[in-house]
Amino acid sequence: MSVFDDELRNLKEKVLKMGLLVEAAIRDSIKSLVERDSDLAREVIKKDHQINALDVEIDEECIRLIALRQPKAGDLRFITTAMKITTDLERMGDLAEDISERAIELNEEPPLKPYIDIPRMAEIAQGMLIDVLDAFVRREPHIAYDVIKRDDEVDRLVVQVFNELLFFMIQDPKTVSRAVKITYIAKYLERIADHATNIAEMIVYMVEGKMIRHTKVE
Amino acid sequence: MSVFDDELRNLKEKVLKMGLLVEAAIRDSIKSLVERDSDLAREVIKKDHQINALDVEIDEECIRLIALRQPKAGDLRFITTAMKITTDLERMGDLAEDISERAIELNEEPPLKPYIDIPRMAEIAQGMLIDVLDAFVRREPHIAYDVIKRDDEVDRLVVQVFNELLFFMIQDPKTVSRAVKITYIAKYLERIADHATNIAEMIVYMVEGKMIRHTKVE
Amino acid sequence: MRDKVKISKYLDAAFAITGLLFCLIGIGVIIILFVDLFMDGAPRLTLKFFSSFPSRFPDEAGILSAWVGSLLIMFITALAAIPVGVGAGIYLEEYAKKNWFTDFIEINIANLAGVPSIIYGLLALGIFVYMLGFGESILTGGLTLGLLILPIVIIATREAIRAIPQSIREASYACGATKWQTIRWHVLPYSMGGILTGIIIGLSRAIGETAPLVTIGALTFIAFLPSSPISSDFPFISFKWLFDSFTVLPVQIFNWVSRPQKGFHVNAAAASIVLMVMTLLMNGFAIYIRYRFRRKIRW
Amino acid sequence: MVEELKAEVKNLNFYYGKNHVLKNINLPVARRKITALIGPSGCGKTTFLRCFNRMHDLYPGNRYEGEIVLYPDNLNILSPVVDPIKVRMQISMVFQKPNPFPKSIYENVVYGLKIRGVHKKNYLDEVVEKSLRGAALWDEVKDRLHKPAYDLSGGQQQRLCIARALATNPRILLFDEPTSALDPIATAKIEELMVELKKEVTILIVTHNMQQAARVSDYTAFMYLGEVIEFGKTDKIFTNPSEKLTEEYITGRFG
Amino acid sequence: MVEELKAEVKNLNFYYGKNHVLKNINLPVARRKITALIGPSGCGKTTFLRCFNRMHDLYPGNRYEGEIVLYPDNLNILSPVVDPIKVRMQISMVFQKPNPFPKSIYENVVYGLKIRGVHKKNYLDEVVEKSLRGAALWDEVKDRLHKPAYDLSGGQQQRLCIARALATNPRILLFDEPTSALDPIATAKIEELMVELKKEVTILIVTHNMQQAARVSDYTAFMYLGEVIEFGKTDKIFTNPSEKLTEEYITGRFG
Amino acid sequence: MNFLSGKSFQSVKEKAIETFLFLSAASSILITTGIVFILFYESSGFFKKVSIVEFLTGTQWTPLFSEPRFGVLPLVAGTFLTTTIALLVALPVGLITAMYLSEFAPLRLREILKPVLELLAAVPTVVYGYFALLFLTPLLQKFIPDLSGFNALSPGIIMGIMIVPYVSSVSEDAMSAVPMYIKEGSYAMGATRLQTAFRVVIPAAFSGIAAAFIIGISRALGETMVVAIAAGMMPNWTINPLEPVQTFTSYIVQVSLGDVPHGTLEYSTIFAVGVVLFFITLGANILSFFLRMKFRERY
Amino acid sequence: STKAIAEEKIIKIDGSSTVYPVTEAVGEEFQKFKKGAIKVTVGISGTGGGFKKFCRGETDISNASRPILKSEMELCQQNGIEYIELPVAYDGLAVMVNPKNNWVDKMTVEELKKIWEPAAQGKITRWNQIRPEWPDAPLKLFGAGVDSGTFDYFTEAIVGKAKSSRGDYTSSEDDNVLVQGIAGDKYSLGYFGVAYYEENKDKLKLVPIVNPKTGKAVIPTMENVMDGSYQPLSRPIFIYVNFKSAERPEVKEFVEFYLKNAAKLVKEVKYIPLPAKAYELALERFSKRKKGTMFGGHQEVGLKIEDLLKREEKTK
Ligand SMILES: Nc1ncnc2c1ncn2[C@@H]1O[C@H](COP(=O)(O)OP(=O)(O)OP(=O)(O)O)[C@@H](O)[C@H]1O
Ligand SMILES: Nc1ncnc2c1ncn2[C@@H]1O[C@H](COP(=O)(O)OP(=O)(O)OP(=O)(O)O)[C@@H](O)[C@H]1O
Ligand SMILES: [Mg+2]
Ligand SMILES: [Mg+2]
Ligand SMILES: O=P([O-])([O-])[O-]
Repeated sequence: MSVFDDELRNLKEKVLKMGLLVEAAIRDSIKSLVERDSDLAREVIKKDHQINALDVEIDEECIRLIALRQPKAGDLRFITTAMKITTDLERMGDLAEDISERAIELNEEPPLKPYIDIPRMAEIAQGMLIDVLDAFVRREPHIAYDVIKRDDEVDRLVVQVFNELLFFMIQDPKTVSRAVKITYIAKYLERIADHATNIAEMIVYMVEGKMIRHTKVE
Repeated sequence: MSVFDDELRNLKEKVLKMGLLVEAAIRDSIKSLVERDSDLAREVIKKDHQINALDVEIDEECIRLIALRQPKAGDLRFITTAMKITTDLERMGDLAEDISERAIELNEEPPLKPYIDIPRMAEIAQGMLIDVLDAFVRREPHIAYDVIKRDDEVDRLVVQVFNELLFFMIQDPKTVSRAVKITYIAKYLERIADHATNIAEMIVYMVEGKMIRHTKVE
Repeated sequence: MRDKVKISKYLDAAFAITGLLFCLIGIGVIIILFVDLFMDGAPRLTLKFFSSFPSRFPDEAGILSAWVGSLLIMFITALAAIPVGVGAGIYLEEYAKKNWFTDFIEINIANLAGVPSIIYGLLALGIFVYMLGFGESILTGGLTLGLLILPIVIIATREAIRAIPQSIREASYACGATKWQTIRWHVLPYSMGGILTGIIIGLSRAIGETAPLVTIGALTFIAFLPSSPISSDFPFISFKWLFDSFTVLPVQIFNWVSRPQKGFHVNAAAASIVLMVMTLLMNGFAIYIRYRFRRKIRW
Repeated sequence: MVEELKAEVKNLNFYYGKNHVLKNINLPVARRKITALIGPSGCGKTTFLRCFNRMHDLYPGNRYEGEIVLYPDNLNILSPVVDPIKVRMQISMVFQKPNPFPKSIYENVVYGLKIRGVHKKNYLDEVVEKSLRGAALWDEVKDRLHKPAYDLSGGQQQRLCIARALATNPRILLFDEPTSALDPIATAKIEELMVELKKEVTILIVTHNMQQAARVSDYTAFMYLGEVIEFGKTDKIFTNPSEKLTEEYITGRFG
Repeated sequence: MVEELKAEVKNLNFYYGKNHVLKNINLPVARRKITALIGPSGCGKTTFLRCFNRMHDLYPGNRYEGEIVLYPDNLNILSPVVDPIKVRMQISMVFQKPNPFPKSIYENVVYGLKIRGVHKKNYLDEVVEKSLRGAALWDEVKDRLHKPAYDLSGGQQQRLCIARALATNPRILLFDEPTSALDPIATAKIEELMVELKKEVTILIVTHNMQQAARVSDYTAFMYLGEVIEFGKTDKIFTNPSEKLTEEYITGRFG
Repeated sequence: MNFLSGKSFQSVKEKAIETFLFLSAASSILITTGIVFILFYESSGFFKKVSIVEFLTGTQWTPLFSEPRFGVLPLVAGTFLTTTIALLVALPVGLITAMYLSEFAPLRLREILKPVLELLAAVPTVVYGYFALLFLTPLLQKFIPDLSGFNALSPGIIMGIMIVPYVSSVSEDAMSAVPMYIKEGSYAMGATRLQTAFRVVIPAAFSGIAAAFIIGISRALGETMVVAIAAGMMPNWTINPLEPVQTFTSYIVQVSLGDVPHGTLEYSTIFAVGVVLFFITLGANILSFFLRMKFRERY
Repeated sequence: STKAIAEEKIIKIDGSSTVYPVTEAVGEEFQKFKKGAIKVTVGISGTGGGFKKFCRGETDISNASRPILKSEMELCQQNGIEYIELPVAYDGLAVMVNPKNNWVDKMTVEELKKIWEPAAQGKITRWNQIRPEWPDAPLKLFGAGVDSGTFDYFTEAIVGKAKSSRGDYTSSEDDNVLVQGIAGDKYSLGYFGVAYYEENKDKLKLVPIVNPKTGKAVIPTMENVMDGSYQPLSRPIFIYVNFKSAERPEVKEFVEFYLKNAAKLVKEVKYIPLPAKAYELALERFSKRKKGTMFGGHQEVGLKIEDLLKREEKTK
């Protein structure tokens, strides 16, 4: 087992750790929203710096490895993927933070209606994240492809949530402030799923060496 | 002038080109909103694939350069920065697309009110993007620092727009659908500014070798 | 362990002194030899000594026929040994395939280099003098010594050629050169220093040889010079001198030294000095050439 | 690949006596491109390269099977009726260690012509300037063309060898680890030069240095145990090779 | 840096006769770390390295000024009262080309002890096994310890030289371009080995190969024209050097 | 350019040159054949009359006496004695000198010492002969009163000194050829120069040194004039170096110079002796060839 | 170049080293006399070697320190070579000891025989074995090379049989070497040509030899040799002239010059000339082209000049 292999494993573990932190953040933020637990939300916000720190750390490590080890082929794809994944993960962490902020705001007002679609979306997005981490660890492109497919469901749900809330708002202007915030959360979740999709696409690249990003477009 | 230098210049030009495409997309999307020109908006959406294509192209080029040229020190920071910048730029392009989509939707309904803050925000965000591209090209960290500072102004404007629209919506539920869309646009512009800030932070790293990302947090 | 290191260091120093001493012994022998000869022979080293023929009067005797003979013999020796020796060296290094036959030639040449010179004398007596009927002539003498130094020339040539990196040859071939072009443009010119050195070392050995010439009958009173190679008649070049009898310096020395009269012994010392100086000059020249070529050609 | 081909290796086998060193090699050589041969020590890179100028003919017991077809002539240069000397005039070689002849710079460059019996001073002068310019050496040596080649630095010597190879106006240039004896700065110069040269000639390079193959070549062939395991565009090979063996080798997980 | 120091170079100047080659060098050498010396050809890397075991004492006309202090002894190894032979027992060297003695593997390893008068068979056997294991060569050669060292491959020979250097239990190991004569696979083995070795000894390595310095070393010193231009942690030097010259050199924009 | 070309003028020329070179190389075989032929042909008469057993085992060598005895052993003894003495001088002195020059001497000194020592080989052997007889023997007699005026010791020593340069020069070449990086390997281990020389350089240069020794042996075996002059020409079945002896070579010159009618049995003895000498040197050289094969330098 | 060959007049002489100095002196004078018009070469290959060449017709004149032997005569006959035998000088063999030797006053032939006969080998090794009153010291022997005419003659004269000698003594073809040997050892004894004594009087001491006929101990002075009182250790030396060559005017002139000037030149090179009469007779013999040898193909000892002359006269 060479030093480089050690370092690569290390890097992988860091990415995984970051992913799990993000996953926890998303979970907790949604929980804080559903269970109206602002303390938990604040906890999430407070913990975001861990994710940020890992982001910087992983980036630096990647650059260090590129500089010192001249990775090629699979190794190189792994490292660049790690470097790009962290951007997405970090953003997902930020979005969890955003959800938490909205949750705190919403918790100060009376509940608009029980959250149904939002936890559902969150569940899907979380599942996508978990699977994508799994795909990353196991270098398994099929899981990644599967994740990409699930993004559509989230997009569908966002539209559904948006329409529902629009209905609320039009009916009762008092709900506007809250409803808008909830649409934001839906949007955040959609973004989280998008990021998971991005990661999945990058994992496909990492494993198979082909870029499938934006191929749907066009 | 070595081949590698050529390649680096090439890469830089591609990033710049991508940046300018994004800048144009933002400009046009806002213009389509303000001038209620849906054709222009559709044009923006149609052109996004160019940005996406450049994103993939730049990424591949960066990986190619890392694999083939073993960049170190400044060169390496440049290439990794380019690789990360594209993620932000691509996202900015997507956001311009989103703005255009919203613009098309809004253009189908009567105008809510003349846009004042939105173009203002757009102007700032665009300026940040242009400056950040300038900083990138001229490897000038001061400009980047300056860009980072301007992000606060955008954040301030978002809150302002949001509050204003909230007021509209509460007053007149018929406006909700439109107002929500406009808050989205504000959010999009905020994100654009955020991405410009990200880019600025990365340029600081690229030039000075120090990571200032997330340093405000904590 | 400290002591061991110390002992090693002392041994080291002791050896350095021993080594130097041994070198000095060798040099001492040369100096003694030279001084000894010089004290005996110096007074005879006059111009007349070089321009006189042998005589029964030591004072009148000179080495004219001997040094002319030596030079002519060397000329023939060189003429005989150089093309054949260099050619053989080239063949063995550049052409010969590695098989039992070339191995055999190789052992054979190494062996010839070690064959005592007197046996060459016996060979020459049988072949040149009797079988080929060259008589006790300059030609015979030259060819005999030519055979004697042939292995030296071959070995020197091979060593010199071997020192040329294969990369140089490949460079030449890669330019499209033929084998002979490669040899002619590269192998020969670059090994010339070594080859010349070998030739000169060989000649300087030959010029001091006594035994083989004695066996073919060189110990001769000659009070005249060989006939001139240039004649007044067509074709203006005469090879008659090849078949003239000869004497050479070492033989003359050997002769004088065995004479009863003191005066001849002085002559012998003087002639020895001449011979030594000649060989020293040749060796010096060889060293110079080696130095020149070493400086000129680097890989 | 749809590049124009300069040569094509077809079912090449090579034997050192009984030692079967190259095994059924097939390889296209694109015109005016650099094709790199990489692979672990002893895999047959040098052996393969030296088939191209029939260098193996110099030593007994070596045997070729198969063809190397040169385009556009459509000539199999391994055919026994082809004169290896003529092949070498068209396919020049640059070696691992700079091996200028211990002659003047000028003499080194004109050697290939002189042995062909070209002696016209004007013409030779022209060729010398052209070749030295081609090898990016002219400015450094133009004032001392008649000085010994050995006074040049290692890197300059290697460029001189390139100039010598260029002088006969070859169609293909073979490089066998041309920079392994040079320091990084000289190496960089030679690499730049190779990229420059491919505008005119087709280049084949053997290198131990994967980075070098990565830096200079357009196509890369990975050899192992006398076989070409993978051949493709260089960036493909270095970012995303198809074969596991190739990947292991270029990521240093080999052996 | 707050590492424990094994040695410290203080104001070192070195002269080959009148040629002032090392200029006022100051450098800390961290204990049980690998310190790499990089720099363009002729900058004085080898010269510097060879100061550490007083190799320059072998040739006349060489002159040191300044100190190399060895810790924890606090001994200036350049001091004229210090016996170079003792220094060399403590500071072993591995050279560019594998240079085993033309003897058996066993004899090679025990050489350093034998010249010190150690002859006890049991002890020597022990040292041979320990050193060869340390050099990751034991398994490959344990059945042929008494075979000539020259039957080993280049990479094995170099490891044998490392074993030989280890046999005297040195505190510092000096490597002068130890892999420049080896192929990439053998190189990788040696590099792994160095990383393994630093658990026990302090290592200084001169290398032309920046990648190698990057791969193995903890600290890197960049030398230029006989001076240390920059010294620091290796990752710092390779991702973000402070000096322009260093950056130019490592990005290949030099000369 | 036409790739397909048949036999051209070029290749005919190449072939012709190769043939010439081959003939040159084969000439060595011709010479050996000549030597063997002459020796056997001329000694065949001898061996018809004298049994080989007597020849090889007899301890009396008086072929020219009225009651001739043809036991070659006294000549073997004489040759063995002088050669051994010469080698006892030349090998250690040569080796130590070579070690000193290659490992100890400063570069400058070596550049001077080596060619000066090589001059020892350039002195005509006749001169050495008289040097041994007239200088060394009387000198030695001061320390060894028992020493005869002619003896094996004095010419042995002188021959030894004479062949020192052959031994030292070739050994030194072999030692210098040991690459510096191997020597540095030893120094870097803390070895002294002496330890390095003995433990590393000599083993590495072994085949070269062996070759040098064989050259020395051949020279000593084949040297003629020194022993002819100073050893006494007395076939003596002894191993006492203080007594006069006769060697193969000195016997051959003695007869060549002497009064023996050609074609007689007595005369053919020199060829019989020549055969023995030839085979001894041949043996030494074959030995050296295989030594070299076995210990080919590898570093 | 045919002209050159026609002009070329070379007389080739080879053979004995003993006779060499005499012939060399004659050759030198003759060339001077002829102002270089005729060239003379003199080689040394020993009497036997000389005859070998002579009988193959390679030389015009052969130097010989002994008469031609049977085998050589046959060889000449086979090749159709006829010759004229001409005595040219006397060579005295001197017995010598070290100057520090103060005990030897004289020696008899018997004493010498006791020392030199083959039976003495390994037995007679001390001086007092010869005469008891002589010191009990090792006897170191030196003698002419066993391959020389000197050796043949000495053994014949002393031991009684040519080439019959003990072998354990130091011999050398080069008499200077013997001089060194005797000069370097107090207990030495040796024999060689008188000329070497003449040049090394300070290093050597002559031993008077008792003439077996007269009983008088004599030393080899020129007078004693010439008048025949130094016996048996003096012998004549010869040149043999090829009969056909003698037809050539230059050879004829040379031989005549030789015999006419021999008396003077022989003395110059420290040999002992024949009486004037002998030279006249020899000249006569030459002018008559008297073929063949005066000896029967074997060595004879104790030949006095008178005897020789008588024989010469008989053959008239
Ligand atoms: N002259 C020869 N005779 C027999 N076998 C040879 C000869 N030259 C090389 N080989 C063998 O052929 C194989 C290929 O050698 P080649 O030199 O082509 O390898 P390479 O890939 O160039 O290696 P490297 O990278 O070490 O230069 C090796 O196994 C080698 O041992
Ligand atoms: N023995 C010497 N005498 C004089 N100058 C020398 C000697 N050895 C080296 N130099 C000079 O000292 C300088 C430093 O040489 P050194 O060998 O230390 O360089 P280096 O950095 O190891 O180079 P490289 O990377 O080529 O091995 C060079 O300019 C060189 O020319
Ligand atoms: Mg190779
Ligand atoms: Mg160096
Ligand atoms: O040379 P000689 O025949 O007179 O002994």
